[in-house]
Amino acid sequence: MFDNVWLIPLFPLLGFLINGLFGKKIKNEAVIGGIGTLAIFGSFLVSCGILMEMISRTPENRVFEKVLFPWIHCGNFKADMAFLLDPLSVVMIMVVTGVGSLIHLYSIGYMHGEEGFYRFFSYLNLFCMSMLLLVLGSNMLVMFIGWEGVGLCSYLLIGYYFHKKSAGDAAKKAFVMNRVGDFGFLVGLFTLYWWLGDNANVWTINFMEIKKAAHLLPYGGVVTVATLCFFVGATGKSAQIPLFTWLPDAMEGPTPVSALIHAATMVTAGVYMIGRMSFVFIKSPDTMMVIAVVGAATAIFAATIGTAQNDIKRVLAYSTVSQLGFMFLAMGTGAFAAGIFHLMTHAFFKACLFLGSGSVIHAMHYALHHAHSHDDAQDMRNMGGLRKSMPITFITFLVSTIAIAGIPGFSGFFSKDEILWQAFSNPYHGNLNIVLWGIGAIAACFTAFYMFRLVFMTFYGDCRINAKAKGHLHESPLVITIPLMVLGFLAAVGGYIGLPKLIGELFGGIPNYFELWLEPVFEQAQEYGHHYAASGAPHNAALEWGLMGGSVVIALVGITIAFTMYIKNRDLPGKFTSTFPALHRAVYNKWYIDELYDFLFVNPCKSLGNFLWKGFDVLVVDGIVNGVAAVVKGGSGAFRYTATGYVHNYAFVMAAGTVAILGYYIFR
Amino acid sequence: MPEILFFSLVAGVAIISSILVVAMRNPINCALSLIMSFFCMATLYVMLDAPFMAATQVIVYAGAIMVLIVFVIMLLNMRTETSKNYVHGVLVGCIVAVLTLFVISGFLTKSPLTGATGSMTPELITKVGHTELIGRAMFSQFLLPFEITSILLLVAIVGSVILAKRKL
Amino acid sequence: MLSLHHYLILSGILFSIGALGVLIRRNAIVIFMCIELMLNAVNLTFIAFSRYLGNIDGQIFVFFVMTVAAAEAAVGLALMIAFYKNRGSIDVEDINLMKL
Amino acid sequence: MDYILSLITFIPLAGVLLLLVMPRNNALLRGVALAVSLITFIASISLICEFKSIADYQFVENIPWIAAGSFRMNYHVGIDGISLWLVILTTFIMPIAILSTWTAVEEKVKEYMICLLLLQVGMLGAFISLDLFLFYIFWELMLIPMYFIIGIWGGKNRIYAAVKFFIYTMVGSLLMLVAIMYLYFKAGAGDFDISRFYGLGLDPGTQTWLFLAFALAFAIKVPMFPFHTWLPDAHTEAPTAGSVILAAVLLKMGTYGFVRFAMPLFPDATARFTPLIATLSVIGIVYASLVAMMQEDVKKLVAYSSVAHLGFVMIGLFALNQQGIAGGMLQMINHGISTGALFLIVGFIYERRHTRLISDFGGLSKQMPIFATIFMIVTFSSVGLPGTNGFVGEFLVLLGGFESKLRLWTILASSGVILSAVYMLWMFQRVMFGELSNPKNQVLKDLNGREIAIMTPLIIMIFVMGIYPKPFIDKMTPSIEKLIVQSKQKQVASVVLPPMNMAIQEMPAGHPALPTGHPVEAK
Repeated sequence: MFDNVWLIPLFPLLGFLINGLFGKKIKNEAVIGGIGTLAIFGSFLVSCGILMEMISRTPENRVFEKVLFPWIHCGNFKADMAFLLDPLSVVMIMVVTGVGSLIHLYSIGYMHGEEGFYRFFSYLNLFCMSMLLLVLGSNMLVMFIGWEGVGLCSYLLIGYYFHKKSAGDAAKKAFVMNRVGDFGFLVGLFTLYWWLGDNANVWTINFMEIKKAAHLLPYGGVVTVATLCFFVGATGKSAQIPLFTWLPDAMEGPTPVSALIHAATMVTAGVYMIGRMSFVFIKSPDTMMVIAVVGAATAIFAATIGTAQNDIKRVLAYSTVSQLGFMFLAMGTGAFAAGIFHLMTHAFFKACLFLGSGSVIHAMHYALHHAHSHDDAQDMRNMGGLRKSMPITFITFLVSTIAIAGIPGFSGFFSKDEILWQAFSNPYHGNLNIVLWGIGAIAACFTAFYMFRLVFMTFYGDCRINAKAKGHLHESPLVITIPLMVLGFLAAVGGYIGLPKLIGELFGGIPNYFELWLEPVFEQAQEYGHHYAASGAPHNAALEWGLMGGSVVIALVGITIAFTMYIKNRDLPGKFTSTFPALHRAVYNKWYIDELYDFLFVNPCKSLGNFLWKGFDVLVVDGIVNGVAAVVKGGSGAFRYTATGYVHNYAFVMAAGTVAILGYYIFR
Repeated sequence: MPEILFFSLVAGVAIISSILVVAMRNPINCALSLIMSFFCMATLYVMLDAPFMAATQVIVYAGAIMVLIVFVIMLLNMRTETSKNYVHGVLVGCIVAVLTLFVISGFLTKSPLTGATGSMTPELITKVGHTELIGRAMFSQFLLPFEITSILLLVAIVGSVILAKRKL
Repeated sequence: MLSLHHYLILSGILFSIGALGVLIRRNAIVIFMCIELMLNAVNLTFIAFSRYLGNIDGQIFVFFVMTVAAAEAAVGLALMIAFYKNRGSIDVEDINLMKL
Repeated sequence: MDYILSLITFIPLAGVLLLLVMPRNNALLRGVALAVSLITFIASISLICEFKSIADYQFVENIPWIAAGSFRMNYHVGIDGISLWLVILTTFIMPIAILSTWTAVEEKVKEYMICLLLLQVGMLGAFISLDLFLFYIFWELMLIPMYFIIGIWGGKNRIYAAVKFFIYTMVGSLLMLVAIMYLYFKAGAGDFDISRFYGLGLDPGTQTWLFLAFALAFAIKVPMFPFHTWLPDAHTEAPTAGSVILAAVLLKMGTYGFVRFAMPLFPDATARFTPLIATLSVIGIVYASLVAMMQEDVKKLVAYSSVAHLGFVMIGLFALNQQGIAGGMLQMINHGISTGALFLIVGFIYERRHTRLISDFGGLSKQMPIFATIFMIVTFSSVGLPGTNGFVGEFLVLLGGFESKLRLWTILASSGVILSAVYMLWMFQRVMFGELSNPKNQVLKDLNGREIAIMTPLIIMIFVMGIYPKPFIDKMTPSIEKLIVQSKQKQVASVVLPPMNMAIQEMPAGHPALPTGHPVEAK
C-alpha cells in the first residue's frame, strides 16, 4: 500500500484536470461535483489503506520514502519528486483528505447554481493536491511546491468572486503576504543547506537525511537564523503576527474555501512544517522562545479582535488565527505532539463551525434574496433565533463551539488543555512559562466568550432578520448537513484518541494513543531538547489536575460573560461600548493593523516606486542618456550647415577641391 | 600663317559663343550660342584631319542633342530669367574658373605632352579615308566597347521613357 | 606653325567657361548645356592629341563620349521634365531634397 | 549531419532570398516565413537528439574564411551545453513570433518577414560562433533588422525608441570590437578562435580594461541597471513579434556574452568585478520591481520586469558555481518563454483595444475566460511559482548565489520574489478582476484559434520545464563545469601558487612563434 502513495495527490490532480479542462462543457453540476468529490474521496481511501498498513507495522518500520522521478539535480544539489510517509504525514493526509472530502461534498450543495461551478471544484481539487504535496513531500522543495501551490489556490479561491474588488484585493493580499513568508522559507532553506554542506559536507534538503545529520548542527547560531527564517515562512502561511492580516480578509472567498483552506488545512501548514523539522527547531532555544511568544501573542491578540466583530465569518477567522497561535505556542514549548493534536481537533471543530456558518449564510442569503432585502447575510446583527429553523446546523454548531471553548469531554478540551499544561510545565523557557500559560489561559477565556457570543447572537434570542425574509428561513439540504453531522461528531469525540495521561490513568491506564503514535517522529527532537533543558517535565499530578480545573473554570467564565451580555442583559454590550469608546473602536478596527501596514510598507513602497520611476528613471538615468544625445546633436548641428542640399554648393566645393588637389600636385 | 589666322578666328568665335552660353539670360539664346560653339568645334576637327568626327559632331551634337534641348526648353515654356533667378556666386565661380584655367595652363607647361604614338599620319588619312580608319578600329579593336555602348543607349532610352512617362 | 598647344589652350579656356557656367547658373538646362560644353572641350583635347600622336584611339574615345553625352541628354532631360512637372521649376535651388 | 549547424543558421537566410523574389501576396508571404521558421525549428530538434552530454563543442565546423597573411578569420561554429538551449529557444520562439503579428502587421509584410528571418540568422549565428570575429559580425547583424522592426512597424514614438536602441547597443559593441582587436594582437598572429584566447593569461590590469569593454557591451544588452532605459522604450514601441524576440532572445545575447566571453576570458577581472556586478544586479532587481509596480502601461511593466528577471540571471552567473550558472541559464530560457508569452498576451489585448493602459481594462476575466486562464498561468510562471519553469531557475540561482560569496546580495535579491508577486498580481488584478465596467471591454472576444495555438507550446514548455527540468540541466552540466574551471583557474593560480602565475604570463611571448600551434580541427 505504501508504494501507492503517489495515488493520493494524483486523484485530485486528475479531478482538477478533468474539471478544469472539460468542466465548462460538462455543465451538469452533479457530474462536476461528483468528479471533484470522488477524486478526493479516492485519496481518502488510499490514505486509510496506508494508515491501516502503518498501524500494522512496528514503530521502527513506519518511515517510507517513495521517489517518483528526479526533479532538480544540479551539482551537489538534489531534489527528487519524492513522498515521505511517516506517522506525522499520515495524520496530515488523513485530516486533509478526510475533512477535504466532507467539504467537497458540502460544496456541491453550497455552490449550487453559482457561476463557474466547475472552476470552483477544479480549484478545490488543485488545492487538495498542493496540500497533499506539502504534507507528503520528502524534501523541502517538494514541500515548497505544495507550500506555494496552496498559496496559489488560496489566491484563486479567495478571488473566486473576482468581479468584487474586495475579493481581488484580499486574494492579492493573501498571496503577497504568503510570498513574504515564502521568502523566509527560501532563505531558511538556503541557510540550512549551505551550512550543512559547507561545514559537514552533507548536501541535502531531504528531511530524513537532515534528520540523520541533525547531530552535526550546533545549538543556536546558524540554526537560529535558519529556523527563524523558516518561522517567518510559517507566520506567513499560518497567519501569525506579524503576517496575519490576510486571513480575515480571505473570508471574501466562498465559505467552503474558508473551511477547507483557512481553517482546517492550509493555515496549519506552518505548524506542520515546524513539526516536520522539529529536530532542527529544537536546536535553537531562541527560536523556540520566539515561536512560543509569537504564538501566545497571536492567540490573545486575535482573540481580542474576535470579540468585537459582527461578521460571522470574520469572528471565525480571528478565532482561527487565535487557535493557530495556540498551536504555535505548543510547538514553541516543545509540545510538538500536542500542537499536531490541536491541529487535528481544530480541523474538525473549526471546519464544522465554518461549514455551519456557511449553512447559516446560505439560508440567510436565500431568505433575504426572496425577501428582496439587501441586508448583509453575514452580519450577526441580522440573525438571531435561528436554532428553531435550522436545528441540525444549530446542534452541530453548538457541539463544535463547546469543543473549541474547551469544555471537558469534547475534543478541544483535550488538545487545548494539553497545550496549556505544556506551556506551564515545559523545561525550555524557565520563568517565561507562567506568562505563556497566563496568556494562553486568558486567550482561552476570550475564545469561550466570543464563540458563545457568536452562538447566542446567531441562534438564540429574537429573530432580528428582516420580517419578510423570516418565512423563507429553512434548514439546509442533506448534502450540506451530512458533512456537518460527521464533523460535529468528530469534534465531539475526536479528542479521545489523545486522552491526557492523567485521565487515562483513571480509566485503567489508557495511553495517549496520539502521542504514542507520533513519538518516533519527535523522539529525536526531545532528545536534543534535553541537552540544554532539564530533562523531563516536573510531573506533579495535583498541579496538573489543578490547572485542568482552572482552564475549565476559565472557559466557563467566558461562557458566562457571553451569556450575561448577550442573553440575559442585552444592554451590557452597548454600555460597555459607550464606557470605553476608544478601546471598542480600536478592537473593532482590528487594532488598526491594516492601516499601520499601509502606512509602514505599502504606501512607502508605492511612493518609492513612483519616485524611482518618474524621478529617477526618467529624469536621471534617461536624462543622462538623452543629455548625451542632445550634446552630440548640438555639436553636429554646427556641421549640418555645410550640407545645405543645394547642388551648386556641392559643385563649388567639388570644383574647388579638384582644383586645389590638382594644383598641389602640379605646382608643388 | 593662314592656318593660325583661321584657327584664331575659329577659336575666337568658339570662345565668344561659349561665353554667351554662360551669359545669356534666355535659355534659347544659350542653346543657339552653344550650337555656334559646336560648329566651331567641328571646324577645328576638320583642321585636325578628322572629318568624320566633325560630321558626327554636327549631326549628333549640333543636330540631335541640341534639338532635344531646344525642344525641352520650348516644352517647358521657359522665359527670360529675371536677374534674381539668373546667376549666383559669380565671384566665387569666376575665381574657381580662373583657377581651373591656371591649373590647366600649369599642366600644359609642365607636362611633356607625350603619349602612345600610332601610325595614323595625315597621308594615311588622305589615302585610306578617315571614315574607313575609324570604322576599322571601331569594329575590330573596339568591338566590345562599341556593343556595350549600344546597351548604354538602350538603357538610356528605357530610362528616359520611364522617367518622362510616369507622371504623364 | 599651329601646334598642339594651341588646341590645348583653347580647350582649357572652353572647359573653364563651361565650368563657370555650371557653377554660376541656376537654370538646370543651361547647366546641362554648360556640361556639354565641357565635354566638347575634352573632346577637342582628345582629337588634338590623336592627331599629333598619330593614334586613332583618341578619336574612338570621342565617339564614346558622344554616345554618353547623347544618353545623358536623353535621361537628364527626361529627369528635368519629370521634376518640372512636380515642382513647376527647374531651378537647381529648388532641388534640395532627396524625396519629392 | 556534419553541417547541421550551418543548415539551421542559414535556412532562414534561404527563406529571405525566397521572400525577396516572391510576389506581394501577404498571405503567401506570411505562410512562407512561417514555414521557413518551422523547418528551422524542426531541424534544430535534431540537435537535442544528437547532442551528447559532454563538455566539448559539438557539431563543429571550422572552415578558413578570410585570410590576410597571418590575419585569419575562420567560419568556426559549434555548440556546447550552454548554447544548445539558446539555439533551441531561438528557433522555438521564431514561429511563435511570426504567428503573433499575423494580422497586426498589414503594411510592408514582405520586408517585415525578411527582417524577422534575417534577425533569426543573426541570433543563431551569434550563439554558435566560436570565432570572435564571426561572433562580432553576427552580433552586429542582429541589430539592423531589429532597428527596422522597431522603426518601421513600431508604435507612435518608434523612431526615438529605434534610434535609442541602436545607438545604445552600438556604443557597447564598438568598445567590444576594440577589445577584440586588442585581445587579438595580444595573442599574436593567428585566427580569432576563442579557445586560443581562453588560456592567454593576461595580466590583471589588462584584463580589467578588456573586461570592462566586453562587460559594457553585454551589460547594455542584458540590460543591467544603469543601462536599462532603452529597454522599456524599445519594448513599448516594437510590434508584438519584436518585443517577443527582443525579450526572449536578444536580451540573452548579453548574458550569453558574459558566460561565453567575458567570464572565461578574463578570470581575474571577473573575480574583481563580481561584487560590482552583483550589486548592480540587486539594485536592478529591486529597482526595476519597484518601478514596474507603478507603471500604467502593461507593456512597460513587463519590460521592467524583464530587467528584474535578468538581474537574477546575472546573480546566478556570477555566483560561479554549478547551481548558480545552471539556474542562470535556465532562467534565461524561462524568461524567454514567460516574458515572451507576456508580451504576446499584451499584444492580444492591444490588438483588440488599441490601448495598453491598465486603467482602461478591468474585469476581463468574465469576458475572456480562456485568455484569463492563459494569462494567469503565464503570470505565475513569471512570478516563479513552483511547478512552473520560473521557479526552477530562480531557485537554483538563489541557491547558487547563497552558496557562493554573494550570500548577502542573494538575500537582498530574494526580496525580488516578493516584489515580483506584488507587481505582477496587482497588474493582473487590475486588468482581469473587478467589474467589467468599460463598455468597450464588454464586447471583447476571447482568444481565437491562432492565438491559442501560439500560446499552447509556451504553456506546455512552462510546465515541462517546471516539472521535469532534468534533461535541460543534464545537457548543460558538463559545459558549465568546464566554464567554472576556466573562469576560476587563474584565481586559484594567482592565490595559491604565485610562482605559477609568472610562468603563465611568459607564455604569450612564445606564442607567436607557434602560429600553426592550433591545428584546424579535422572534421
